[in-house]
This record gives sequence, C-alpha cells and structure tokens, in this order.
Amino acid sequence: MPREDIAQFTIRSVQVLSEEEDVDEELVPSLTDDQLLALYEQMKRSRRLDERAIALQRRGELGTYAPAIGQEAAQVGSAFAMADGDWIVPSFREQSALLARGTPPHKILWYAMGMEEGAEIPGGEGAFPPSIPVGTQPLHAVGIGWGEALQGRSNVAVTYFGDGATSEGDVYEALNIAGVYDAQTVFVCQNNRYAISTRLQNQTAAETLAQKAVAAGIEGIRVDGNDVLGVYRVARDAIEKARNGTPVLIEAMTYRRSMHTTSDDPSVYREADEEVEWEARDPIVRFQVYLEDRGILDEETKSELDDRIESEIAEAIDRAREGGEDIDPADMFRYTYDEMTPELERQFEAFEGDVDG
Amino acid sequence: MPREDIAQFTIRSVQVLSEEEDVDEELVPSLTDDQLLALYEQMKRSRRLDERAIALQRRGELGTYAPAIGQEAAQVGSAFAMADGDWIVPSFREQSALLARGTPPHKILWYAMGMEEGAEIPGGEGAFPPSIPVGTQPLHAVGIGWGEALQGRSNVAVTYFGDGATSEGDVYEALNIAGVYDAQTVFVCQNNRYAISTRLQNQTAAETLAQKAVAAGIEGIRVDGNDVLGVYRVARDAIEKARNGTPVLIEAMTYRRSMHTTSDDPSVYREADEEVEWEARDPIVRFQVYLEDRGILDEETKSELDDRIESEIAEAIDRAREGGEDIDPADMFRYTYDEMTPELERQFEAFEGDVDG
Amino acid sequence: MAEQLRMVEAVRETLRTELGRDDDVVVYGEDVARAGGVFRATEGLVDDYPERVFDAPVAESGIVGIGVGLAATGLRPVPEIQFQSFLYQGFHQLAQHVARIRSRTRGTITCPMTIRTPYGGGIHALELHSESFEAGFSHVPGLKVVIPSSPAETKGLLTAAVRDPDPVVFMEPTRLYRSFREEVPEHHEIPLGEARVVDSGDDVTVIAWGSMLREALEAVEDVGASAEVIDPRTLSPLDTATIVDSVKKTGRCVVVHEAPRTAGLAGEITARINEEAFFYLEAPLERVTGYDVPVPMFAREDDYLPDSERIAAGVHRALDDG
Amino acid sequence: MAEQLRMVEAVRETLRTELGRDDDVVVYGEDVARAGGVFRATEGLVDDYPERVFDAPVAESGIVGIGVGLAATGLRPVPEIQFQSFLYQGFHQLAQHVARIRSRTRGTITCPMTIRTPYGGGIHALELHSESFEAGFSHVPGLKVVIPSSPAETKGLLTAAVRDPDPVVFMEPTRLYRSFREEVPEHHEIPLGEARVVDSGDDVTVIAWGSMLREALEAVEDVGASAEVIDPRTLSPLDTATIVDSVKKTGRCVVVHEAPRTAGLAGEITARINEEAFFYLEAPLERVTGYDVPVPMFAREDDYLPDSERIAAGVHRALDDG
Ligand SMILES: Cc1ncc(C[n+]2csc(CCOP(=O)(O)OP(=O)(O)O)c2C)c(N)n1
Ligand SMILES: Cc1ncc(C[n+]2csc(CCOP(=O)(O)OP(=O)(O)O)c2C)c(N)n1
Ligand SMILES: [Mg+2]
Ligand SMILES: [Mg+2]
Repeated sequence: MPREDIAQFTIRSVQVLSEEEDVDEELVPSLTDDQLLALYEQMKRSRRLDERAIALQRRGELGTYAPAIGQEAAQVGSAFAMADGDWIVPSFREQSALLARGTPPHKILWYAMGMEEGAEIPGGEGAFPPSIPVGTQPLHAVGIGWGEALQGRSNVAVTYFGDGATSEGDVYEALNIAGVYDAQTVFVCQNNRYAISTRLQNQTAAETLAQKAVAAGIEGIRVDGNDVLGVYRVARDAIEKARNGTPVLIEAMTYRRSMHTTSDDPSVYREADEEVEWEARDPIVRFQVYLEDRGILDEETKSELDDRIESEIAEAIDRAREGGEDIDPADMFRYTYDEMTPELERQFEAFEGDVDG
Repeated sequence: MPREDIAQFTIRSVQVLSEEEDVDEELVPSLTDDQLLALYEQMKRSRRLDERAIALQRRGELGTYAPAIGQEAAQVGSAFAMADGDWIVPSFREQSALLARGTPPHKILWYAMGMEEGAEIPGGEGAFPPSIPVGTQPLHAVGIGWGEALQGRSNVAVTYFGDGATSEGDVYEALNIAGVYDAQTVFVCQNNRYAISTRLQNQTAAETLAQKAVAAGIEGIRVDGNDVLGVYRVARDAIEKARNGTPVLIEAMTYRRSMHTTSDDPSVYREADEEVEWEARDPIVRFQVYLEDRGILDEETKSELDDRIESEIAEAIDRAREGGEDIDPADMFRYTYDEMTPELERQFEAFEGDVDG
Repeated sequence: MAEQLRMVEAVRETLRTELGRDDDVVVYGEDVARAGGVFRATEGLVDDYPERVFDAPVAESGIVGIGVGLAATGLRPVPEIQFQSFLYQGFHQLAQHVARIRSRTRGTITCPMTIRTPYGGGIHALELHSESFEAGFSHVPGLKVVIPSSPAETKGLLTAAVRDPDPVVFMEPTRLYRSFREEVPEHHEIPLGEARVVDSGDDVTVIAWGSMLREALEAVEDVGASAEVIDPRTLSPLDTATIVDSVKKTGRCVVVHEAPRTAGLAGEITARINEEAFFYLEAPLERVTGYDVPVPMFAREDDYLPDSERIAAGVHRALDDG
Repeated sequence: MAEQLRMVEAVRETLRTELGRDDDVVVYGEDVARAGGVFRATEGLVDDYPERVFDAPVAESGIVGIGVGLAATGLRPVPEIQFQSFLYQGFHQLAQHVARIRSRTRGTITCPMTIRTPYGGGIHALELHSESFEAGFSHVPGLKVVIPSSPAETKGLLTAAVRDPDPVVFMEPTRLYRSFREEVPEHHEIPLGEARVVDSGDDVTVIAWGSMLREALEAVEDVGASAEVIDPRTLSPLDTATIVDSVKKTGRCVVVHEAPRTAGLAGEITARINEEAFFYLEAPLERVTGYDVPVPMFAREDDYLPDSERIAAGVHRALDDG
C-alpha cells in the first residue's frame, strides 16, 4: 500500500427552482397549493416584519436589529420541513425561521426592544431564544439532538448559523460531537457571503462550507438558499436522516441583502452593484413568479395575503409597545436563580428601597 | 445546475518502507548513510530516554511523564525534515522530536522534575516548550508561521498534536486560520489511536484525521507513522509547501505502545493482545532491519551507538539531578512580569522573610 | 448505612446513588466511562448505567455547551471536566449560556447541570493541573460554586448540587481525593449556601475551604488560639451570615485560599465582613493566599501553596494587631 | 500638537502612531481592516499600513492564540476582540498561554500583546455586549488590565500598553467612545500601574474607572462633599499606594464598578485598604456596583448600572456612618 487513496468526499449542490424558473421535476417536493402558499406567506411575513422593524429602529423604538432580508427562503424552507416536537436553535438573524415555527412577531420585537420577555419560550415550544455569541448555539442543538435520542424520542434539533460562525471552534466541536453521539441534529449554515464586513475568502480557504462536515465525518450538502423549494427538499431529507441518528450539515447559499444590523453601513465595505445584482435574485420574487406561473398565486390572493400580514404586524407592534410600557426591572433579581440568594435579596431590597449600593 | 458535484476531495496515504521491508523506490528519500544512521540514532535516543525516565519516575525522581514509545518514527522523521530557523511547537509527548531538534535531554528531565528550567528555551532556538492543554499550541504555530511570512522570512513552524486533540475547537481554528493567512505551518497529528483511554471512534466519526484539513481548505495527507522514511518524505514535502505559504496537515498513523503517562494504567482500557501486536510493528525495529539489510548498520556500529546514547543519557540524568538541587523558588516572583509589580514585591518580601501571608 | 470512604469514593458513590435515584441524570466527560475517570471517580458507573454514562471527545467547550441542550430536553447533565484549568476552554459557554439561560428566558429554559472538576495543588501534577479559579466562577451571576473539604461533605454537597435547579461548578480538591477516609452516610444532603462551623472559638475567625481547611485547622492548633474555623463550602452563594456572626464575636479574621491573592475570594469575604461587621473589627483582616504568580510547576509548588505555617503566621498577625 | 478628539479617535490615532513608530506592531481582528472596526476605531489604518492591518476570521480563541506565536517571531500583536464578552471564547489561551509564557520559560519567550476590547454598558447594545470582567482578568497573574476614562487617558495608556513588555488586556468603555472630546497630546504615555487623583478632597475617597468615573464625579458634586476621586486606570497591577494614601487622609471610601458585586474588584480594593489603612478607617468601605445578576438586556440596563444617584447614596452612607 505505498501510495493509496484511502478516502474520497464529494460535495453536492442542489437546486430545485432555478433563477430562470426552471424546475427539477425529480426533486420538486410534493406540496399542496396551500403549503406552497404558506411558504410564500411566511417569507413575506418575515420580510415585512424586517422592513417595519428597521423603520422602528430608526425612530428609536427598537435597539440593534439584524434583518434577514434576502435570506427568507433559506430559513423558511428549512423551518417548514420541521415537525411538531422538533426544536429550533437559532442565531440572531432567524426571524424568518422563528415566525415559520410559530413565534409570535411581538416577541421578536420585544427581543429587539431589549426585553427578556422576547426571549421567553414557554415550555414545550421547542425553541431556543436568539443566540448572540457567534457559533455557540450549535452545541446546544447537539445536546438537544443527543438528549432526545437518549430518551428514545425522535425529535430533531435544527440549528442556524452563518458563514462567519464556521470559523469558531464551537461550530466544529458541535459537528464533530454530533457525529460521535449520532445526535439528531441538522445544521443549517446560511452562507450569506458576509460576516459583518468580512468576506468568505477572509474567513476560510475552504471552497464550500458544506465541506466542514467532512472534518466531522458527517454528511454535508449545499443548496441554493434562495430557492425555497430546494431548501425545503434538502432540509426535509436531512431532518429525516437526523431523526434516524445521522446528523447533516446544510450550506444554504444566499445573500444578506440588507445591513448586518441596524448599526451597520454596508456601503463602507461593499459595492452597490453587488446589492443590485442580488436584488434581482431575491428569493421571494423567484418563488412568486413560480407560483404565479402555475396559477397558484393571483393578484387577489396576493393582496389578501399582504393585507393580512400588514395588519398582523401592525397588531404585533401595538402589542409590543404595550408590553414594553410596563416591564418590571426587578425581574432581573427574580430570574437569576430558582430562589433568590441571600446576597441578592439584600441587593434587591436595596434596589427597591433605592438606598443601598 | 440542479444537482451538481461541486467539490471533491481525496485523502492519500503514503508508505515508503513497509512492514514487510519493501521500499517504494520512487518515493524513498535520497539520504546519505550518515543521515539514515542519524535518524536511527535519534529514535533510539528517545526510546532510551523514555525508558530511563519511566524508571526514574517509578523511583520518585520525576513527576508525571508521557512516554513517546512507539511514536519515534512519526516524530523523528518529521523533525529531521526541518531546517535551521524552523520552529518546533510541541505537545507534551514530543521528546523524540525535541531531541532531534537539539533540545538537550537534561532539559526534558528538568521539565519532568517540575522545573521551569526545563521549559526555558534560549532565544533563537526555534522551539516552544511542551504544551499541556490539549490542542492549544497549533494556534501558536500558526502565529509563528504567519509572523515569519509577515516579516518576509521563510522559516516554518511544525506543530505536533494527537488524535484526541483534533476534537478541540482550537485545532480546527488553527487549521482554518492557517488557510486564510497562508501561514507557513505544518501540522503533524500523531494518530496513536488513543486519547488516554478514549479510542478514535469515541473521538470523531471521521474515517481519517487527515480529512480535518478539508474543513479548512488546506492540504491533508496520511502517512504510516511507524515508517520513518515515509514520515520524513511526507514531512519534507509538506515543509517545502509550507515555506511557500501552503499549510499542510499530516496524519501519522502510529500507536502509543506505552502508558498515556506514568499516572496511567492502560490495562484498564485495552487488551494486552493489542499491545503485543504493535510491539511487532515497532518503528525502530522496522528501520533497524532496513539498515541491517542494506549493510548500513552492523553490530559494531549498533553497540557503539547504544553505548553513546547510554552514557549521554546517564550524563543528562546527573546534570538534571544536580540542577534540581539548587533551584530558587523565588524565581516565581521574578518571571511573572518583566518588572515585579509593587504588590508582587510586597509578597516577595514576605516570602523571603517568611512572615507575611 | 455509613461507610468509611475516601473523597474520590464518595464522589463515585454519590454519582451512583443519583444515577439510580433519577433516570434523568447523565454522566459524561473525557475518559469517565471505559476508564472510570483519570482519578477513578466514575469507576464502574458505566457498567451499572451503560445508557447514561459516556466518554466524551476531548472538547471542553463542547462538553459544557451540549449540557445546555441536554438540560433543555429534561435531562440532568453531570459532566466531568478532567482538570479545572480546562474548564477555561468552555468558559464562554459557561458565562454566556449556562449561567444566563434562566435569566434571559425568564425561567422557561433552565440548566440544572453540575460540572464536576478536580482542582487545586498539592499532588505534584503537571502544569495547569493545580489552578483554583473559584473567584472567577463566583463572579459569574447565575452559577453556583461549591468546594467540599472531606468525603462526607462531598457526599452531602454533591447530592445537593446534582439535585439543584441551577448550574453548579463543583470543584473537587485533588489533594484530598485519597488523603483520608471518613464515615460517609448513605443518604446525606447538605443544602447549598450554608457554611460549616468546623471549630468554635472566641479569639479569631479562620475561613478556609478545600484542602486549605486542613492546613488551617493544623495552623490553629499550632498557634493554640481559640479560633472559630469556618468552611464556607458553597463559595457562591456565600453564607455571609455565618461568617459575619463569627467575626462579630471574635473581632479578628484570617481568610485562606490557594488561588492568587489579587481578585481572589478573600477580597470578597473581607468586603462583606467590612460591610456588616466593621464596628466589631479589632484588627485588619488577614489574607493568606497563593501569590500573584502563575501556579509554578511542581518543583516550586510547595513554596507557592499556603500551608499551616503561613496560616499560623497570619493568625498570629491577626491576634497581635490592633 | 494637541487635538480635540473623542475616545474612539484617540484609540485610532494612538494605533496609527504606534504602527508608524514600530514596524513590529501588527493590528488584526474581526472587521478591523476593510470596515475599520465596528466602532470605527481602526478606520483607515489599513490604507496606511496594508501590510500590518488585517481582518481576522470570527475566531476569538484563534485571535488570542496566534498572538502568542506572532510575538515569538518578534512582532507586537495588537488584536481587537470585537466585544469583551467574546474574549471569553479565548479565555483559555489567555490564562494558559498568554499570561504564562514568560514565567514558564523563565523570560525566554514573552508575549508583548495588547488585546483591545470594548466593554461595559450604557449604549443599549445587544445581549453580551455590555459585560465587565476586569476582575476575572485581574485574577490571572501575568496579565495587565487597563481601562481608560477619557480620550487623553486613552492615548497615554494605550501607548504604554502597546509598548509594554507584558500582555495587556485593554478595555475600552463603549459608552465613552463618542460621548465627549478633549484635548489629546500627540505624544503622551502614561506609565501603567499609576492611578490618577482626579479630584482632591478630605472627607471621602471615591474610586471609579471607565465610564463610572464620570458618574462618580457627578455624584460627588451632587453630594457636595470634599471628595478625593481616584481613577486607578490600571486595574492590574493596582496602584495601592495612591489609594491607601488617600484613604489614610479621608478615612472613608466608596468603590464603584459596573461589574457584579460578588468577587468584583471593589472587594480587592476593600481588602487592600483594610490591610494597609485599617486604623485610619472611620466607616465601613462602601461598594456601589452592578448587581449579582447577569447584565440584563437593555430595557432593564439602566436599572442595573450604577449611576450618580446610587453613587451619591453610597457617598452619603460612607459619610454618615461611623
Ligand atoms: C463570539 C462572537 N464573536 C463576535 C461577535 C460579533 N459578531 C456579531 S455577528 C458577527 C458576524 C457573523 O457572521 P455570520 O456568522 O456570517 O452571520 P451573519 O451575520 O452573516 O448572519 C460578528 C463577528 C459575536 N456576536 N460573537
Ligand atoms: C484542554 C485539555 N483537556 C484535557 C486534558 C487532559 N488530557 C491530557 S492528554 C489527553 C488526551 C490527549 O490525547 P491525544 O491528543 O490523542 O494525545 P496523546 O496523549 O495520545 O499523545 C487529555 C484528555 C488536557 N491536558 N488539556
Ligand atoms: Mg454571514
Ligand atoms: Mg492519541
């Protein structure tokens, strides 16, 4: 065996609905018209929430906000493939996925208003709140995917992170441990080409991010992340595998069309041309044309749907504002431990009396 | 592009001198007889130091010691491929490599006697001291490999770590950053099949460790780590690449023939059979037969060489013992900062006076 | 039925009991299953509970991080970090998630995880095998920090830790693992947050934990003073009341720890005493601690570690001053 | 020639000067080159020094760890960690290597690295963007910890940090980045380890750093007491002498910090004062600090952070007691 090729790996890329509106008939998932419309609606809902949120932030009503604009297909397509009991473990830009999994929009706004109420997940909802430290949450998803397996349940955890996150040791540890423990976990990496200002070539020498899976000995696959049908298809297959103890990494190729967060100014580090180019490749537009071509979406349905979203979000904003008015700052003392410690109680009393340090 | 294979990776394994003493004539490095003997001698030196060290530890003269027995070819072969000015960045089991790079054996003993003197590297020696926290030192090697490049120098850093270390996020970060910065760094992973008691299948689902390189977009290659000629050959090529800004990961397949450290009892977690099997595959024996077959090594040379090593190590032990007698504990205050801080000075005075806390 | 056990055996028996008592308990960590842990603290557990005792890859951030997920599914993770210094590899998971998941989700997701980890000096171990970072962990709100000082205490405190609804960093002094046996009751739970008055006395209060407690007791005997010796046991939350009551009585106090002095817990304890017993103090509070240097390698370790002699000198100063 | 600069500009100009002065200085970190840093602290530097200013992958352990290697080759790494909480990702590299490489190699390998990192609350940032772990870093021997409180101080201290032969964690209060301008001399170096007496007074000593200094000054003015206000500037090594001298004069002291109280540096400072000025103390030392809770999200942040009002209350207590 002097010189021998001992292992070979292939990274495959999948697309179901192309930019030219061609469809891979073999791969196209069999979804009812209602399901197809639901996918569309969820993307629109997220887009609209983002637009309103950016405006609210500009008016000082929200804190730093990270829009998902342009990434809706990657998130909604994958979230849609999840089943009851499955867990979503997001990063900080996953409102599309969270909305699709049932998080009410006012909670997303509360989170952006700096309120823990927005990170409060009533038990059994199968969701984790946003995770700010980049790349840390995939480990939680591995713990969940393993924990479900240990308890003989078939629920999976689907976790989201970005291209930049793949440089963090934690993400690698998560992939690797998932492989060792056959964790019921799916990793969705949204490669939106930027980590704040940093492009992929300054993040890694790897040609694809799907190949990060090779190091962990798990499956990796790439999908056109602006193709909601492709994402759904790939995610559904991955989730099925994960349910059977085979973790999968999905790299969804997409583009962050908006700013990193409302604190960011992309014009400092990228050309407007590029943004224009990607505007044309918008995932919602691509899917809308598909639905229209097939007569699933007409003008009437569209405007009904837009109106519904508009009023839902308006309601959510009202609810968020109301909730924001009467938060109790003393809660910080109540939720640090199950029971307040004596020292905390002392500090709490001082806080209430506003006398002690 | 609906379904497309977009990236392909092959892991190659190399062996030059087989267990059956066959040689791959095309790959065999052109080394002089003296060089071949030097390779042999370095392996023997390390083996003998380990044997004496284990005995010294048993007598209470040393602290915890991690023998490299069985891994000499992986270390000596790679260290031998380094040039003047290159850096070695070891883990805690690299006495074979360190000796081959010129670290005097009494320093290795000092280190095992719990003396910082054993980790003292006179400037310009191009070596880092042992690194105890698993997987942390490859990052230092990346900093060195990048730092040399930034300063227009061609020196490379060769860093060593084990199979277990590949599970640490730091090792992945090191590989990945090396790829981004074209660091002049070679990563030598000694896959000795165990991380203390833990076998590879509990460490990762990856079939090979060389494929960890794929995630970083750098080159990965496997070599028979018990074949000193193969290791030398692969390391020499890797070092040349690294010198030109292409980092390489080498997985050297070997076996830890002895205990993890002198605190460990391998019989708790592995069968004696396995150890016996690997005794027969000892890297020194394989190379010795090769040298004997080719008339490069005869009994006389061998016993000369054994004697030389014996007396060298005896001297090193004497020197280590002497040095151990008069260490100054107050050094701990002197080397914390460039200049002692006022508080440390206070503590130092108390220490000297032995009065204050 | 009480048994004579060493500390390491007390750890093992406690884990065995808890694994048996509660199906949700999961033990994992580097080398804890097949080899039974590098100190043999988990020896044999995998034989009895193969479905809930696991070896882990060498990845401390992973070990800590997955605990957050395991807990979310209803399990009670009890990982081991092989040595306390390697918990630094997972410090971000600890501070960013483990400690905060309850507060940021208003109690809807919690992390009842107990991270066991050997710590401290005195066994001539390798570099970075002898650190004591209890002050750093105690500075992270949301965590509890516990250090036992004897086999029976280990049983009582580890039992409480595993059952606690909050995350606990449970630091086990390696030096005491095998140093002595004592009677350990089969069922024994010591509430977290309660200090133990080990010895009563009137002239000076001496506070010490982990392996320093024995040194302190020895020092006090050498000095021959009437000392009240207190083992806080839980460093966070600290039982201030017991300490303050004692100092109100004695008026003098010595705090001992192995960790470096600066920003160590002796400072915190001093501050609490200062705040609550200032007018009872007759002399400056004394700190007997590790020096502000990296814990040296073991040839110099004995010179670094506080011992009964240095503590005795501290007690003398506390008694003589003022 | 002195200029009117904001703190963030003072950082930038100092880095520019040091890059120009010393070819060994290398600046790197997430988004520091192309975008000039998320706070624009490194804006334009890559244009002037393209060979020594680099964007880094999102990998904080890597950023800290490679610094050890860069330094070994003779460079002076000045990385930025985007927010202080994310230095936790590299805490092991910091504690296991950066802080120890000098002592373990007896000075033959050193790490003159300055890790700049924005810290602290007050700008309504996201979760984990507002922590203050100066106590934890100060508990690691071998590191220096520096916090400036104004643009001019930033210039002087950062200059000294970059030139220092030891590793420095340089924590920049985000709240002050753009809050005010002041005259900043072009050449200015403030020796590390020296506190600044910001205001002289006789009745009480008030110690505060970072953005808390301004709150303290406001509090003191509100109270109308004759207060000596001290900014330690370097938290490790701490200038005990200046603090102790002041407390010997005033007999009363308030220590302020944003970090949680337990195991925070107010405890350490209390202990040092207790040790060296005990017999001068007329009242208990007061701590005005963050609460022992995870820094809440920003809707509750103002309730968490000490402000002039809480500090004033502390000053009143210090003055009234005893
Ligand atoms: C551990 C950590 N380091 C740094 C940051 C600051 N930061 C926030 S987002 C971000 C870039 C993330 O890029 P990517 O993973 O591609 O996600 P995206 O923002 O594109 O969705 C950085 C560096 C952080 N939040 N956490
Ligand atoms: C960060 C860290 N975690 C855990 C340990 C304890 N430990 C020492 S060696 C070792 C196993 C290392 O295995 P491997 O990388 O294969 O190297 P080998 O011992 O086989 O040479 C472990 C877990 C450590 N020293 N550092
Ligand atoms: Mg991105
Ligand atoms: Mg190994």
